[in-house]
Amino acid sequence: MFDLALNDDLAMIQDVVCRFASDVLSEHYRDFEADKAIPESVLTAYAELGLAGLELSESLGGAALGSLAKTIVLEELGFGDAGAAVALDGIGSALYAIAETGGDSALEQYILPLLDKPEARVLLIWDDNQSYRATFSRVDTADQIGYQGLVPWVSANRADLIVVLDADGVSVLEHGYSFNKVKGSGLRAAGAAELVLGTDDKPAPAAARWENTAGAARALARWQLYISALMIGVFRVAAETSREYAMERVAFGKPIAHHQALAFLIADMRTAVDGARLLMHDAACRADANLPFEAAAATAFVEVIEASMFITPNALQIFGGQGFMQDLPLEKYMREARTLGLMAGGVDLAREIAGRDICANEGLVELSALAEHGDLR
Amino acid sequence: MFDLALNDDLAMIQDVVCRFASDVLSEHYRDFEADKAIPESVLTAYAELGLAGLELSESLGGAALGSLAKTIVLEELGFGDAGAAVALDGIGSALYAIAETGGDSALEQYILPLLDKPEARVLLIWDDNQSYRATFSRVDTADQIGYQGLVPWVSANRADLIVVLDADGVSVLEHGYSFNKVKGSGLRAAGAAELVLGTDDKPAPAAARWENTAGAARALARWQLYISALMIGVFRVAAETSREYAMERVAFGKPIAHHQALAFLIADMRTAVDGARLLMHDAACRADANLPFEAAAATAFVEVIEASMFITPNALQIFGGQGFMQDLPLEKYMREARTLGLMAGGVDLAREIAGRDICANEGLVELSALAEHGDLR
Amino acid sequence: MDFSIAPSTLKRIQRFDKLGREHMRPLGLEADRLGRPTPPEHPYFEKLVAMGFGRTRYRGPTASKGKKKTVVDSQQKKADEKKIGRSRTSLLVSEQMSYWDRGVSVSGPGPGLGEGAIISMGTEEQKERYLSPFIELDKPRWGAFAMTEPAAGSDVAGIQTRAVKDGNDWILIGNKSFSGNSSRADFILVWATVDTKLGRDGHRAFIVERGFPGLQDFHIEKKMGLKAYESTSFRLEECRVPGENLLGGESYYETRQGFKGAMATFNATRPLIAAMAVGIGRSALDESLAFARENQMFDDPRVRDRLERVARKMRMARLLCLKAAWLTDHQLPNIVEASMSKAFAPTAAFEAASLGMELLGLAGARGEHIVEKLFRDVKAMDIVEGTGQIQRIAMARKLVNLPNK
Amino acid sequence: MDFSIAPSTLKRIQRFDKLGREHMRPLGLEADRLGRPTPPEHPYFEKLVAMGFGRTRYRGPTASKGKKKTVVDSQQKKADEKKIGRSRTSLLVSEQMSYWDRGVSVSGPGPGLGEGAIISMGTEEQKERYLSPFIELDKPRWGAFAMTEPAAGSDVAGIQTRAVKDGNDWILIGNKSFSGNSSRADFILVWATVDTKLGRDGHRAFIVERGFPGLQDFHIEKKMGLKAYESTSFRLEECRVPGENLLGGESYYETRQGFKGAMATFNATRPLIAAMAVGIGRSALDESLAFARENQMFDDPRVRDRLERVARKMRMARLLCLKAAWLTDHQLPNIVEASMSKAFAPTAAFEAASLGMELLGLAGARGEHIVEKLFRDVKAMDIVEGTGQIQRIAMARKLVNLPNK
Repeated sequence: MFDLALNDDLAMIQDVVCRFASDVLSEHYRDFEADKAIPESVLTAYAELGLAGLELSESLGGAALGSLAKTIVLEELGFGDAGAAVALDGIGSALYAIAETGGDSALEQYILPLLDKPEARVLLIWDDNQSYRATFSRVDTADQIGYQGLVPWVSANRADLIVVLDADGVSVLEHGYSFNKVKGSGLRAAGAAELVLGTDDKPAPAAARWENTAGAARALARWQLYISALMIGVFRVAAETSREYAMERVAFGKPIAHHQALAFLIADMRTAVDGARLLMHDAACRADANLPFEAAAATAFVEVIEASMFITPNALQIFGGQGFMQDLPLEKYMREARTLGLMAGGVDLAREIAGRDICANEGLVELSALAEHGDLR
Repeated sequence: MFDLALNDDLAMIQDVVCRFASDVLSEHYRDFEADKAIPESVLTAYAELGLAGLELSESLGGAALGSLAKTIVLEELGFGDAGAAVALDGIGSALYAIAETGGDSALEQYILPLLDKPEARVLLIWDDNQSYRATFSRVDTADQIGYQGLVPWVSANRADLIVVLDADGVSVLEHGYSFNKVKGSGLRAAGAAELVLGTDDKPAPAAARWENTAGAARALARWQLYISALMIGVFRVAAETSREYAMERVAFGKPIAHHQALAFLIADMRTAVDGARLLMHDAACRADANLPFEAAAATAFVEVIEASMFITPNALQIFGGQGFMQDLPLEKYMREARTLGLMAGGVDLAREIAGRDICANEGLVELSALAEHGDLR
Repeated sequence: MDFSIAPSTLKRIQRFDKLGREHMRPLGLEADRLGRPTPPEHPYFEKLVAMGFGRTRYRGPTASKGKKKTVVDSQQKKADEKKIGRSRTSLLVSEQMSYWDRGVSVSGPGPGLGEGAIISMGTEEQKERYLSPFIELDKPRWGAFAMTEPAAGSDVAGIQTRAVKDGNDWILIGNKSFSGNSSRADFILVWATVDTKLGRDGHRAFIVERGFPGLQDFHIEKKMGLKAYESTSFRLEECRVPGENLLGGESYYETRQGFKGAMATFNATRPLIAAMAVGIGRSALDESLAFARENQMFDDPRVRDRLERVARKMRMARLLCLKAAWLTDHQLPNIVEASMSKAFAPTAAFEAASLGMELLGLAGARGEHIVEKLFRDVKAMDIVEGTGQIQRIAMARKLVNLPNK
Repeated sequence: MDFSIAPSTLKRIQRFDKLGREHMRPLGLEADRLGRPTPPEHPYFEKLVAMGFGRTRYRGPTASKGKKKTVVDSQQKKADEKKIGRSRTSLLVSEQMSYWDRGVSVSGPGPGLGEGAIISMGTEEQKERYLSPFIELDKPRWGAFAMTEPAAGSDVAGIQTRAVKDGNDWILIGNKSFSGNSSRADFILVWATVDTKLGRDGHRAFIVERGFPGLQDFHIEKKMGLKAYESTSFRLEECRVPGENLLGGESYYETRQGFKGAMATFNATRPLIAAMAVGIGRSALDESLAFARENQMFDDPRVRDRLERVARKMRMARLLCLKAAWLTDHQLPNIVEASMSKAFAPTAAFEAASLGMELLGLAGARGEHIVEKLFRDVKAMDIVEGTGQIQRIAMARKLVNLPNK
């Protein structure tokens, strides 16, 4: 029955990551951003928490924890510093792309060797094949699948592997790509570069390719959930920080939070946080229960993106002029939120998935992931 | 130079119609609605104001006033009772459809004979040819243009003429159509019926047809402006009424308007009224200056529809439970606003026109009808 | 964490689908067309009684005398489990009934909104006298609740109906409005004040029986929507009420502080109303989708996008309601969440209905489609049990210690 | 009613297009890339001076001595006409300069935000001494204005910088922040209070010259955007200011009520800031359209719809600004309209920039596209001259008599 309590394991993980995020990440975010990198000591400290591969099955040496666990970890990391989170969980959602299409053997070959390297980076990119958004293309020759073109921005300066996800499956690239550093808008702590695939006359070759439409759809959904969790971390800290500030700061004779309009704004920001979070948890629980969760994840992602553009600018606004200054993290929250919302194929792809699902529904509309023996109609 | 003052003629017209609306219309709106008709005495009283055909050229016996004048008249009538306004100006925007495509001779033939009949009704309908929204179709035979099908709702119980507007031109039907009364949601004062064009085996014949794509586009734009003016009247009275009430009604020890959140809502409602009104006046002035005004009118229409669904429900809400009761006109404002927004092809057609115009714009975006010797870029 | 619904709850919810499709929805449309509430003598109400609806939670005078102890442990455990999910289950049932017709669902027989207050505050004699007839209904019977006044709205502290002690009796003087089912009710729980200056401390509740002299001028109000149930105003023209009809008796109001304290951390009603809004919104969404499907509108991405948005907001609204109810079930403070659901769901449902009208186009303007009715029904959900403003004040008191004044 | 722009105004606006394209926009992008303001010695400022920018409206000590009377009637009429359209023209010029780069436009030489106060409140000696150098600039010169404090924000009544009379001098003690161009300014108009308990009545303005002892610790703030101009904090460490530098002299503050009264019906600054937001928003929209066109995105109705919405809101924002300025030009009360434009335009412009980022996708995330810069620039427009909250309070005071307290 509908229940929002975390079990003891998850509560402990949440607590550990929360403490790590506040002790290690949230103090140093400006350094990370300026350096466009996370110091080795921090990478190591995170690795020592033992969360790498928590989503892997026990036979692969993982903790067999699911999407819900992953969203909890990421939300707490995002609360501390979203850019750092991307670097710390260097394999990131690429793991899902491989797992959902290539299965255990593919994970063993490509992911397990990287699992104990704190500095490992695997980049997941979306191949928006044939869309007007496509900036690179797949160039197949008789004996090889290849990729040519560029990704205008990735949140990395280097990568051990590139994983290309498209609607039909997943390819892995081991070489043939390079990085040109760019300035970056958000997530600079994880690096910022343009990714060049192949050269003018030679595509970057795929080392492997798994065709699996259903798996690819699930991989995209997990990626959307992954980004959603980071974003929720970002806007939750933005909402919290500004709420606390509004209770302290006095103007016109009382805390600004006691001016009704601002009090209402803070209430609406909380609603936006809670609502988006529930949608994400709903989708994650569906995934963990082996129920279809693609539409639920897409829905959560759209809501999270919209909520982020309501919450983070308003959090900044509550701080007034100070919010606009780089001395405080408010401006960063807004940049990171905007940047994260461009990842995983962006909001329109998610809208498309969620919208088609609604329209495909015959009969009464199922409005929730409320499902055990049958969905509520 | 940008100037919002009305000249003396227009100020006088506004004053006269405003007085008529408040003296004659706003007292009796429930009777009109229950009767689904306006009493003859009111029709006559309105006719005596001499506003029929004010937009016609002097050679046709009109006052040669333009779109701005028309929007002013309609806004004031809408402020009094939008349903009554539709009945009182019984020829309505059909006049423009004929003028823009058939010219003076067509007006002489079809409109002038009706001009001095207070009870005259000419219905303008939109032929959404080939769209999924189409509910009737044009059925041409060798010697005749005809229409077959139905319009699910029109704001009338009878009509002297039917004018069909489509993207390419205008047709006039003198017979072959019938009305089946329906309940109606808004504008009941003007009647409510389903319009049947032709019969199963015989289309309703067009008495005349004028092909004129540019004229048809202008006719649609004038229709959109026409409806916009009525809607602005409706939501302006809703905003005003609720603002006044909020200043009188005391709760928690002070006028409810002095609770900051409600004060802010009232401020935002005023902004929505003023902004939508400026867009409409901008488009009307463009029309009167013989500048392209199709996109401006479509833009105003979209904004007006959105504003109406912000203002009228909130106006009702300010009255609390009383707003939900039929003793007060708040619930009517909301129904009329929703209904008006479905006319003139609806909001999506307008979005399409305005959107395509924005995208067609090369170079810097012109953002206003600020034009005399050249537009601001 | 678990987002599933227990099969037993699902079964309870689905019980309403047949009733809803065959009776509630058609009755709602009929009342809307005729512009008057379903009359109390309508066979539908008999049917509800026969099906076991309309009963009170009150178990009769013997229930409180230790009957429980005879129940064996496993049964007890099952009952406890059921009890612990009670708020979530009621919430989903309310949503589903409103999905079929919110007006009809409120019109049903039963002890009404006053039941909770009578159970928690009433004397044993009051419970027995007024709730016993609802343990097993012999016929459709209603109880009613009257707090709101024509000029008071959400400011419940500001009620003006006066209660004046006269010997052993009380004299009630004032006007009540928006009171559901009150002209057909056996009794009305009427809230009045002994002194307007005391605010809530001056409030007293009285059980006023039908036929008490001075209870008069019933007027069934003409509403924009939700016409299937009667929303009624009436007058208390020096209405004389025996002293024993003061809810809880004189002594209750001396210890009232405790009651207020408990109320300040929980709210079970707001999520219920919010859930009703979700039901209405889902109904509008389903009907819009059906219309859009019939008319081949799904190829238009702007149609899909707007349907997606509405579905997403409804989904979110439902989850916010469930969260508030889950907290109630675990006796955890839920004021923020209860008000959040209530602030959010009605506007989301309004958007669903308004979008429905837009998709229907002129077919909506006919005034004969259910979506048009829902568009008129839904606004009430944003008003009853406090507007969005009231909810945000409640939230802000907790979130930023917004002072009461 | 007339929505056209006079040709003379149009010409004035278009004057900025060449400058904007060739200098302002590239300078803005450069400052953003380098993360520091355009240095005061940059040749761009020399160029501005050579073009006649940066001059004061003050005409020198002779101007007020009846020079006007020698002007012939037709010229006078033309000047009057020009004057009557002045607010609308300045507004459109501000918009256009912000279209090219709002940060750069604020960095330009000139007497700064204090000019108006000095002209309206200053003594003849103060005007001559501080504004005369700006009549014909010999080189780039700046004046600055410092009201805001680190802990005060929009609550200008709450400034804490103290002014203590010491013989003929005043001693200023406090911290100022967000003061434009102040580290490069010849003088800074500093607002302080003689008694924090007096609110606005205790406020005094002082002209503090560069080099006055105790004017120190200039710190150019690191901003999210708008990096081309310096926004500076500084300290007044017992800064000694001669008595004659009290703006308007002692006598001025005795008749201050009149000044406050006038301010309560007009506001010319808010629509100006709002117009700057419109400029930024238009810039974002143009660049988004260019990107969408290059990438063949116009076939997607959801792209068109969102562009349409943004364009519509920008159009509306501009009209609201113009309405407020038109009222100013006709000396009609404009508090509601001025605040309306300021409450509306920045959020519309933010939406334009945010949509731009969405359309650009990963190309926006590179941090090298102008739309990304505009996304960081625009938020400031919603903060300076009062947030949306402050604007709505001002509106509500007029619309519903919201009390000051």
